[in-house]
Amino acid sequence: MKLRGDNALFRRSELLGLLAFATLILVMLPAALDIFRLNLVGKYLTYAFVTIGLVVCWGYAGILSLGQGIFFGLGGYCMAMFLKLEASSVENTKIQSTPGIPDFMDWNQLTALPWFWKPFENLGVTLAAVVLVPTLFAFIIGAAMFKRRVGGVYFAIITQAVALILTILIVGQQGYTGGINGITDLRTLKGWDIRSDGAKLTLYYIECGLLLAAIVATQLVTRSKLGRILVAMRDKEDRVRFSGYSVSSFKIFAFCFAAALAALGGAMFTLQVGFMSPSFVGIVPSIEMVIYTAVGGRSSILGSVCGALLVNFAKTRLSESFPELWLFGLGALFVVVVLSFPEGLAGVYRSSAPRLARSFVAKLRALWRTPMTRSLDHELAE
Amino acid sequence: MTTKSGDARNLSRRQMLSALAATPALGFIGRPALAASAANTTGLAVTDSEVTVGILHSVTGTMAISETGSVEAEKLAIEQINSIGGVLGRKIKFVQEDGASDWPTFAEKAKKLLVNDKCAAVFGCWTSASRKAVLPVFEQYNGMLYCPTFYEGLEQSKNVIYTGQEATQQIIAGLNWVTKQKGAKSFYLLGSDYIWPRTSNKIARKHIENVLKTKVVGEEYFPLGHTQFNSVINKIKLTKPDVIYAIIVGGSNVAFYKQLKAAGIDLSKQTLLTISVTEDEIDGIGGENIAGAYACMKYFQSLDNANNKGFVSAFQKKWGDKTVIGDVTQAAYLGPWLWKLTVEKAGSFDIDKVAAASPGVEFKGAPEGYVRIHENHHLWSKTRVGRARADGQYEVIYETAELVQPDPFPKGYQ
Amino acid sequence: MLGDYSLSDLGSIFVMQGFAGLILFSVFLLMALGLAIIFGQMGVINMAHGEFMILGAYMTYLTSKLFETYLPALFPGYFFVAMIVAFLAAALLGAMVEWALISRLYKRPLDTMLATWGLSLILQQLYRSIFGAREVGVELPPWMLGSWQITSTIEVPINGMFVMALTAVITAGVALLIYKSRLGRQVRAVVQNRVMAGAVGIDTQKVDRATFALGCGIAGIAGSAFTMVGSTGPTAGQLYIVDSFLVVVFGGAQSLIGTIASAFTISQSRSTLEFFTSGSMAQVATLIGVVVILMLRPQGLFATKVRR
Amino acid sequence: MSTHQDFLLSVEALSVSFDGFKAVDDVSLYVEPNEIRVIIGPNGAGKTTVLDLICGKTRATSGSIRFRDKELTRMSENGIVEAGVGRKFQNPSIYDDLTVFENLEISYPRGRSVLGALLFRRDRAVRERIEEIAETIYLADQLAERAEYLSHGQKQWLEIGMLLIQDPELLMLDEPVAGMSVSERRNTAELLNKIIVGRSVLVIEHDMKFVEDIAHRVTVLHQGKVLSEGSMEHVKTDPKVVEVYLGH
Repeated sequence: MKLRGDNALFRRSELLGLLAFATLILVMLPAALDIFRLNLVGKYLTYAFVTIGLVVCWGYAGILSLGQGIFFGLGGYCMAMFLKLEASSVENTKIQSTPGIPDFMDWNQLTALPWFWKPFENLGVTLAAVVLVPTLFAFIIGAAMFKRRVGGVYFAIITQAVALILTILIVGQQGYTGGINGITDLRTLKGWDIRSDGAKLTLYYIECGLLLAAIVATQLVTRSKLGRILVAMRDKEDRVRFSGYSVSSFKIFAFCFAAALAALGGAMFTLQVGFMSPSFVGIVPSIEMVIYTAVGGRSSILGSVCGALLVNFAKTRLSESFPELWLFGLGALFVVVVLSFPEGLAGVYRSSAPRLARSFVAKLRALWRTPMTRSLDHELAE
Repeated sequence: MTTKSGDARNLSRRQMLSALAATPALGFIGRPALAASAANTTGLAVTDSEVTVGILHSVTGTMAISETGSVEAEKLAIEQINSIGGVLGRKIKFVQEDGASDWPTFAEKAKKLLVNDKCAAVFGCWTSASRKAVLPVFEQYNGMLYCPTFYEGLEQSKNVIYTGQEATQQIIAGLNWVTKQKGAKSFYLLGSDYIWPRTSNKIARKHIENVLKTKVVGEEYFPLGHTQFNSVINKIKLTKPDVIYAIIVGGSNVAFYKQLKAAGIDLSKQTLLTISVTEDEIDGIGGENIAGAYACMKYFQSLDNANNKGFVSAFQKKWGDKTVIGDVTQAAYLGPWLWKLTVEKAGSFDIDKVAAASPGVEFKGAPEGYVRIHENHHLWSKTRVGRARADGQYEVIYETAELVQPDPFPKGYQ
Repeated sequence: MLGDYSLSDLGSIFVMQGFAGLILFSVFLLMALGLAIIFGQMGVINMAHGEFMILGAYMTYLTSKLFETYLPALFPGYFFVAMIVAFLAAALLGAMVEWALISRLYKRPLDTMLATWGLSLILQQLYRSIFGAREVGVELPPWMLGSWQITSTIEVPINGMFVMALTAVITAGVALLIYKSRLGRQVRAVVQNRVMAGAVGIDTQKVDRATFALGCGIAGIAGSAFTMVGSTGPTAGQLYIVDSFLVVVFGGAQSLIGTIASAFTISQSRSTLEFFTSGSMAQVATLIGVVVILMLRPQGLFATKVRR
Repeated sequence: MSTHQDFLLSVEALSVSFDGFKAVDDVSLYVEPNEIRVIIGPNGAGKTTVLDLICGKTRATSGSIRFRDKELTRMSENGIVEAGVGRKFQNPSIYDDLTVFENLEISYPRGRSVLGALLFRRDRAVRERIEEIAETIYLADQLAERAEYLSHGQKQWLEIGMLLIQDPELLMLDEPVAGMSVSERRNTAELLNKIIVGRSVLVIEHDMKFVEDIAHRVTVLHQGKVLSEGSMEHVKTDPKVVEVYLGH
């Protein structure tokens, strides 16, 4: 019976898409681009983690978060704290009045490492913190909001306010956080120079691996009954509630899941770009990440990844070619996508792909039937 | 707008040619002074007739307000240098990138300028945050950055020439002056909440308390973009400081000075000293709102000397006669000139040679007057105090007798 | 910290702080009013609200230049003309935006947010291309500058009073319009049940357009008024957007009284906290307070309790 | 009359007010196991609010709702469902974006926790149960169809099916035949007659013919208060009822 096929993790078209995407990022891009451009792609892909999370949280569960930058930033900061401590060895910071602490602390007259920096001397703890700290934070926000049934626009605006609060705090507490400059000049990971071209390439592949794993994990979630409950909740929250589900728990899960992915992206960002700054925590990047998702298709995992890639690619190209006018193009892109393609690129693909495929197959078939005569005719005609 | 560097094939052919001509060409002065292979041994975008540099500022986003002037100044300087024959006989060609007021974008574009475009020098950055973001890039890929903004100090790099003043140059002279001239005994420190105002105020406080032996009666910070200052103005009224010391930046300035004026604080009676309001900012604030305030920096548009007159008229001819020129704009103008002088002193575009040749390079034609690059890659410069007039210009009322030594890691102020 | 001051000092500071709070209240209310109409009444999330305000500010700038050049004698009064120009320009742009964008998105309210964000990028770049990246200085007529000396220590800024008066007038106007006028009734009818309103003969399209244009127009006036206290640059609008939304949401989106009360609460607490702590901490503390209260009362301060 | 312990549901002195308006005012109601109780009353009488209060959608201002030995007024909505109370809404409340199969699956009483939902497998037992229910609600052929494309009547049936799969002890139906065509109504009545076996049912309905067909007892609400209660015959002849309701 045809319903049985629904238990498979990927539909055939999705599997093909994923394979094509994997080939693109693992084979084609590394072959075609120099390390500088590849590193840029690596940077774009860090946003893809966020957009995948948004697909679950927004596309499936209908929770619009305008604060994903919070989690991206927290994940990135956790990673950056570890790297900064490693870069601030007593040897490297001899000229400071207190050697062995990060330079910005020294400038702000701190003489000892603050307690919350201490755990980040350990890589294992750091890696755990990268995911756990943002997820825990998301849990607290989510539990507070969803238990009280805050939703829709209200939730979106509250997440914005939280992003703003966090930005002001990070900027204001510069002795502890590096302030508006962020945490810069990160060099090595356990002695491994992350700035070298070789390291960039390795990091790129690690990121691709993580991203593909994230895509599969997200597919597992969305293809499970949980994914269907999220969709059901988006449509008829009360019906789900009165079917015996704790709606708030499911919302908290979706929000935390998205936060964890965003945090992973943030950590990869820090590793690839070599610093982290409060400009990722704020409102503007958070909204932009939502827009990447919208452009790619809010209910398509792969679509959203492509959205992140394409918008950022467009941003880079437009700003390189038209440094003073590129915002027109970007703004227009958002407006047009929202107006004309509510399901984003994935929607366009879904509606036109079958037709294209059919005509392609038809052509192939026609070609197959009369291969010789056709090509002969062709040659004769010439 | 993007330009391509000479491609590899051309280069190798040119290398062959220049190898043939190498020996006789060495002593020859004229065009081209040096073959590309001799003047550039590290693969920079230098041909026999052209050298490519980068301009990296924000032309979009919140910082575009401030950085526009720097872009204009750098373009003017490049144009002028080209009109007198370029650098080592080569015309300067520039690639402009937009930092978009976003620090990671700065890092990305810096990398692009160095790795892709192989720029021989980059003129750019404004905020400390953007400079901190690009600094590792310049150090890793061995580029040369000329950064125009007055800043908090605590930094020094082989790969950066700081054409703006570091904090002590700007702060100490001004505080000394206001103490001596106005008999100031108490100060109220204000700032936008980020690293430059905080560090500058830290230096100011140390100087006020430890050297001048007077006191600080208040210190306040506001988020960037803050527009409501009535509460702090009331606090100022309450504490009645002799001097309001303000390091507020960007759009907040406009709100601050308008509200100050509206609250009845008359700047002709109340001394206010700022290190963050240039003529550029006054344009937005409105001269009538800030008239009477004192600013302490190294350059004012109204400086009365021949260099400056020529600079101002050239600038206004190119960018419109209403355009004003602030301290940072002038410092940005120094960048290409200092680079040209350094390259010619080194006889090479090589970054290492340029970096090594930088200390001691003098620029006598600077609008601000004579400047010289210090060992620490900052500039020796004079510090001046100006008084804002209602027409948006400063009247220069004091300047240090000697050049002030740059001291990015000041002992006793950290 | 108050121990160092004399009693009379404290008294006058108390009064002046009160005024500072009131001015901030007017500023918040003025910037939230347009949004209260657009978001509260129509449910449209207009992220370009700040850019509409800046349009008003630029119009004021242009008007001032025009008067300066052609009608210097009338310069003292130009501000009133400027506000009308600002209102018309913003309302016109609003109507155009409603026609081109918003009208296609009534079924997807959250998407209005994304589209208007794109719009805000475009408008920012437009301002930058037309007026330059630098801030423009709007010159005020002399009578608006300075302050009104009540006692030797108590002074009240005149432009602050002006903003307060303006806010009062516009708030009253909006209240009349929403609760007493035909348009107001129609707007409420359309918001509550679009199909039904259409069925009983309300031209919903016209009502939508008029409402949106009105909200934008008020944003324009707010922007015009803000040239007195703030800066006018291409990106200045972004400064206002979060505060505006918080005021409207905190008050309970549909209630005008709520918006007023919430602007009052937020401004007073911010202004008081600013006096006792620093600007940054005051903003953080106020935001946290708003978030916590919204958590406890998700519908805002003044939402009516109904069977959900 | 039976003792207190025998009631499946005892609503006592239940009140709720919205901004001072008493929508439900001191209502008491006792439902026995296997009883079919119909609540009637004019618009605004508080019928739907009573159901809302029982299933936890609205919180009572005062009073108690006991379901077997549990006090529902203090329980979460999903806790109430798990205790065995099912609720159908007035407008068909189904998930448009999911297929009929998936709609039913979500109501299948297993894997209701986050982890449970994540690990839920669509095994044989689940599939068979869903197919069985689909058969009952006349939707066996539409299992793979998106619920959005069903007719109004089919949507009502689907929602009934979603309740059925939960197998609740107390089933609450809000106007199950409203807006149906004559033939749909006949089918629905038949369906209801099938599913009400072996459980207690609380129905709100306006259609008097339908009420007479199924009701064991009838409660008449008026202005938030119980006006009359008893068999259909009793209620029909109660002069108070005739005056406010049937008389019109």
